[in-house]
Amino acid sequence: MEKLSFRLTAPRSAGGSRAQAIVGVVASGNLEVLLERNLPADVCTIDIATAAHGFGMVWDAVVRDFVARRSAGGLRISINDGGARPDTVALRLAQGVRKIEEPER
Amino acid sequence: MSDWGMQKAALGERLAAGRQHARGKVVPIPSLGAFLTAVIRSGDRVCLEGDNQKQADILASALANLDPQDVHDLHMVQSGVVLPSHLDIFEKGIARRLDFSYSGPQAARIAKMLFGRKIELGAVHTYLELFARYFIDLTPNVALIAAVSADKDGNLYTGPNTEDTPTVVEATSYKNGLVVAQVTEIVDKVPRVDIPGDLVHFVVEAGRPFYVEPLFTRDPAAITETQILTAMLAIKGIYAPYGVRRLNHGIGFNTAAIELLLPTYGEKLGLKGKVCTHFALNPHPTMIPAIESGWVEQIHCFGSEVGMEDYVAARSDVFFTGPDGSLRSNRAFCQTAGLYACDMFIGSTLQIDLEGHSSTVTTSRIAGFGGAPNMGSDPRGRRHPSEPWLKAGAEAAPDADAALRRGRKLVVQIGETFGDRNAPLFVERLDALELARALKLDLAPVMVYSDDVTHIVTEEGIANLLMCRSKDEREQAIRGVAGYTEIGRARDAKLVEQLRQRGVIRRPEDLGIDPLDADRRLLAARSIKDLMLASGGLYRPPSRFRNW
Amino acid sequence: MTEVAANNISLSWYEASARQRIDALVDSGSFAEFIGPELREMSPHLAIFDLPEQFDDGIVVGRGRLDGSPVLVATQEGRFMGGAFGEIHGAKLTGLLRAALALKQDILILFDTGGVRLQEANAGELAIAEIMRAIIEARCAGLNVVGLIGGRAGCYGGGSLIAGTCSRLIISEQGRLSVSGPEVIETNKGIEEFDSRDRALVWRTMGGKHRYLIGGADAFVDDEALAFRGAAIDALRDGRRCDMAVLEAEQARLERRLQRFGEAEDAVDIWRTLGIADPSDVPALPTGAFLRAANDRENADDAR
Amino acid sequence: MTLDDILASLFPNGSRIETTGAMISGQAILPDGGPIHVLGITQGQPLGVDEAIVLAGRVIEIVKSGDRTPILVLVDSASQRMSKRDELLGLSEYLSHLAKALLLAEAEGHRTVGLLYGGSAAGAFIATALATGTLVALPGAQPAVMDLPSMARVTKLSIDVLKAKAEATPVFAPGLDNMVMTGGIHVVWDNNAPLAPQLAAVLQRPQGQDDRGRLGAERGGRRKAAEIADRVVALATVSHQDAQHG
Repeated sequence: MEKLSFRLTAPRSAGGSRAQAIVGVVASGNLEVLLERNLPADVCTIDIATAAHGFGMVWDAVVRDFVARRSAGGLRISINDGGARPDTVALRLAQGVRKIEEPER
Repeated sequence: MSDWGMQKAALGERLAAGRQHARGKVVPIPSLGAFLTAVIRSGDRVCLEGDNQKQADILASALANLDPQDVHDLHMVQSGVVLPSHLDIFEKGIARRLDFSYSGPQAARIAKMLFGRKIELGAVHTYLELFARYFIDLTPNVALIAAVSADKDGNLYTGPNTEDTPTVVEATSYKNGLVVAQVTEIVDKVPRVDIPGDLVHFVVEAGRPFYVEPLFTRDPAAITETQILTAMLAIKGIYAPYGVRRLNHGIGFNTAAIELLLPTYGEKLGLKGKVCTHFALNPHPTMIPAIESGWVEQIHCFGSEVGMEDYVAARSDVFFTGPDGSLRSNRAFCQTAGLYACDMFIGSTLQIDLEGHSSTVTTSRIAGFGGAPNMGSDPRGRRHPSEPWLKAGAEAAPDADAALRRGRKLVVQIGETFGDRNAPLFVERLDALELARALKLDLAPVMVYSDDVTHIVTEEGIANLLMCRSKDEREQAIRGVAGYTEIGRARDAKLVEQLRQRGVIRRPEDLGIDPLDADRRLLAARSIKDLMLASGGLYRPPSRFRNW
Repeated sequence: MTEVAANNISLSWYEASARQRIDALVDSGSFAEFIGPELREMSPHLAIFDLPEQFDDGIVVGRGRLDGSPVLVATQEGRFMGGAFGEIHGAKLTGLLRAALALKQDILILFDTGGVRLQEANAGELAIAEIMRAIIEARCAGLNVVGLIGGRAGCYGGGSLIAGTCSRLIISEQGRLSVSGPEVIETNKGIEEFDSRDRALVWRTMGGKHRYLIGGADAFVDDEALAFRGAAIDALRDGRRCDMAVLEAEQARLERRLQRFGEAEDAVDIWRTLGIADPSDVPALPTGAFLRAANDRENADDAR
Repeated sequence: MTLDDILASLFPNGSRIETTGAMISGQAILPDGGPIHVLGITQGQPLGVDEAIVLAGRVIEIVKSGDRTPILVLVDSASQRMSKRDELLGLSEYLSHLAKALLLAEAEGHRTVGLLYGGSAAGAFIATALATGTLVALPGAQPAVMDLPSMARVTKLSIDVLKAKAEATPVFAPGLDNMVMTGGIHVVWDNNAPLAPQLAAVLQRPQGQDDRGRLGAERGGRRKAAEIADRVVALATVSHQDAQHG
């Protein structure tokens, strides 16, 4: 497994009030994303454990775009990855911030 | 006086030799080896019928079992190199030279044998191109073909999978070649005459159906959210604005997703009757929901699809069927239809370079082209206008005189930026070039040339190459939809943004599409079972696709 | 008190994730997880094999309400490691069953498993044994233990043995219930005995319809979360005992099955013996027609 | 030790135990004079529907007799029988039924002891040995979930790599030591000493609690299972109280 960590300044803080959300599952070509709202509103950290080695540059680009485009401030994001493609990663991250914005039932 | 009947005389000799092993036209299975040894001459050009679907499999294994002492140096001219026996023929030294179109499952072995000089390669053709050469310089001396049934006179019924047979027989039989057909059974009267008995010299009763690969069945259960997103982009960003009514789809999951989104997403966009009314297309099971909900007026087919026979027969308003009620397919005609009478081809590929050339060849696999380059090319001989054709032409050359301006066929490559095993779709240099160098080929096996492709669709957006005015713009347009591949990450962000302002690149948000709406619940069928139910039980999927 | 909220989420059980299933099954908003993903209790063994871990180790356990009544629920994620039982995964279910006994609450198990996780096989095997013991203890105390089967991974291996100890089983057509998987049988006995790629054969031998017809499952439902929910509510309504009388009845039932069907070569022979008019049509029948055809099926009333 | 050696050493006071095919069935006298039922499977036989129903029937008969005497289950089996017929007939129900019979016998007051003296694997192991109240083994017994070659096929790792990994953890590889370490086997008997007193000692153990998780933690083979199960129980209880009062 390869471990990667990012700590980024986030232009927009996450909406909603849920403390945490989880999307996806760990499977071949898939990943899970756990989001916890426990950081300062302008910070987003992303920790990744991935089965696919040597894609650090790609992850770097994906998570930077994600934090720049979506509302991810205040989130500690943790990822377990079964070798998902970048498009799947980007989709799960987007699904994650949408889920943590949903009202609690 | 010169003898102008040498070929006819040679055919007479073959017929006489063959009759030693036959009763009338019928060759008993146990005599098949001796028979083939008698009628095939070393050095013959032989067409062993087989494409990406049907296979004259009994004749293929009989040919592979001949003694290379008796028969050798054959020149195989055939659509498909698909069965292991097709390559055994070369391995054993029965055949030496090969001209073909498609190799699918044998792509890796064929590459190995080419590197090992076991095969002398003529060329990798498109279907239509190989068919054309049957009539010019690759006319077979012997054709070994497959049909469903024959009568005692050799009249053949090919059933829904007629495919290449009429073309092969036409070229062979009318040029003094010998035609041998394997059939499931010999009957008193065939349900319809697909091939007249006059053209068929011998018949082998196989006792079982010829092999058919269900190549066009895509299980909706395997369609991903990203593929759904690309399908939404294609429908809203290309089908709708150009009003594409006449088209061909490739066999990938992206186009299967499009087919399954028509009755849901397409309906919501109000596109019914405005797009996708006429197809050159095999009976894809994923077309069932669109057909059932009245989207499709007409479909002409290259071949059939396993399990779709009864469904097709029950939908003769849509499909071409014979007097017996079942599908009539014809690969040559359908390829021609796809080339000249369709306004769009959309399909996936394995690699696209910075100019827009695309290829399904990798350094270790030669999959061949099949029909994609026929569909995926702009026919310079086209003269009839249509709205999408004219609109595309205008985008390519806005300043030209409208009355003299050629239209353009829409040739769309669709796919995710990363494929299997995270292999990038976009590359600096096609593997096909490496292969051409290693095999000393004159031509790299390019599937769709850069000057034919008009649009590239990925999950990141649509690049409209018709609207690019320079090589540089074209490159940035491609980089602009190449996602997180190296090609994509090396884009000039400013130029890409300018292209987006001009509408050359259109992102999901530019089209009002939220990637988070790309949900499997949008699919009109999410499983093979759903397709079966949508067909009213008429579609009978092969066992391997079932989960009930 | 949480309001009783009916759940009207429509989704394919087969396609849904473990968490989607639980959301759709219990009363809306009523679920609370124990040892959730944020606690990161992951398998300590997968790293040895350089395999990715999942925060919940492929099982979600917790409490919720079903039609207003409190229940404990466990749901397996069939896509993570094939839903297989490892040390943590199994222990979460063992704990939930012991909690059921302590709290006197019914329990639902949403199976989706290939059986024991090979990378922690001994721990997984023992977890199965511990779970089966805990289920019987809960059942002897009068609790319902209901199993729901209809996920992608089916219910195989040790999972199928656990299912066999449940008081009631609900299955869909897509559900599979079997000890040895198709590939295992093929590897052991050859492709002539079992062609694992013949999916129609797999489903008619191990699938939901066959299991329902021979009495291996109590309820047959559409592949739809609402249908599973409805059947689960029904299953909790009538309690099932677990004592020697039940076991004796099960002995008689299983002996009768061997006598009636022991010589059958194929599921179709069994269906014919059951008196179904067109047995080879069974796989194609839609639910309503199938349930009518299944009128004279074997069942397990008070014998499971 | 052969089955006969084992029975002789277990029951010096005499026994009436028959082996029909691969099925063991009978009664014996304990050193204290009390009776004990003996049943089991031998000769490395796979456990299929036919075997499971016979064993379960025997257990039910014993319980119905109402004598509440101990039951000894001898196990030398393969795995479950891997065949189309067994699965067609619902093997999972038969194996579960056998396990349930043993578990219910215990609930009805019978001590159940499993003695693993040969092989056993997978579903057969769960339905027999692991369904008893106390499982013991003789040296040389070979419990397994899956053999290493099969495991190598499935994990796509070589047998050598698997063996190396097995050195580091008892959690996956087959074998008696590993099953003891993970808490599945209570004790391995000394086969150089008479077995009768060792059986008597097992029958003295307090009854009822499933302590395999605790054993696995103590022995270091399964460090997390007991703790996780206990935490779920605690959380469920607390959350139940919250729900009651909330």
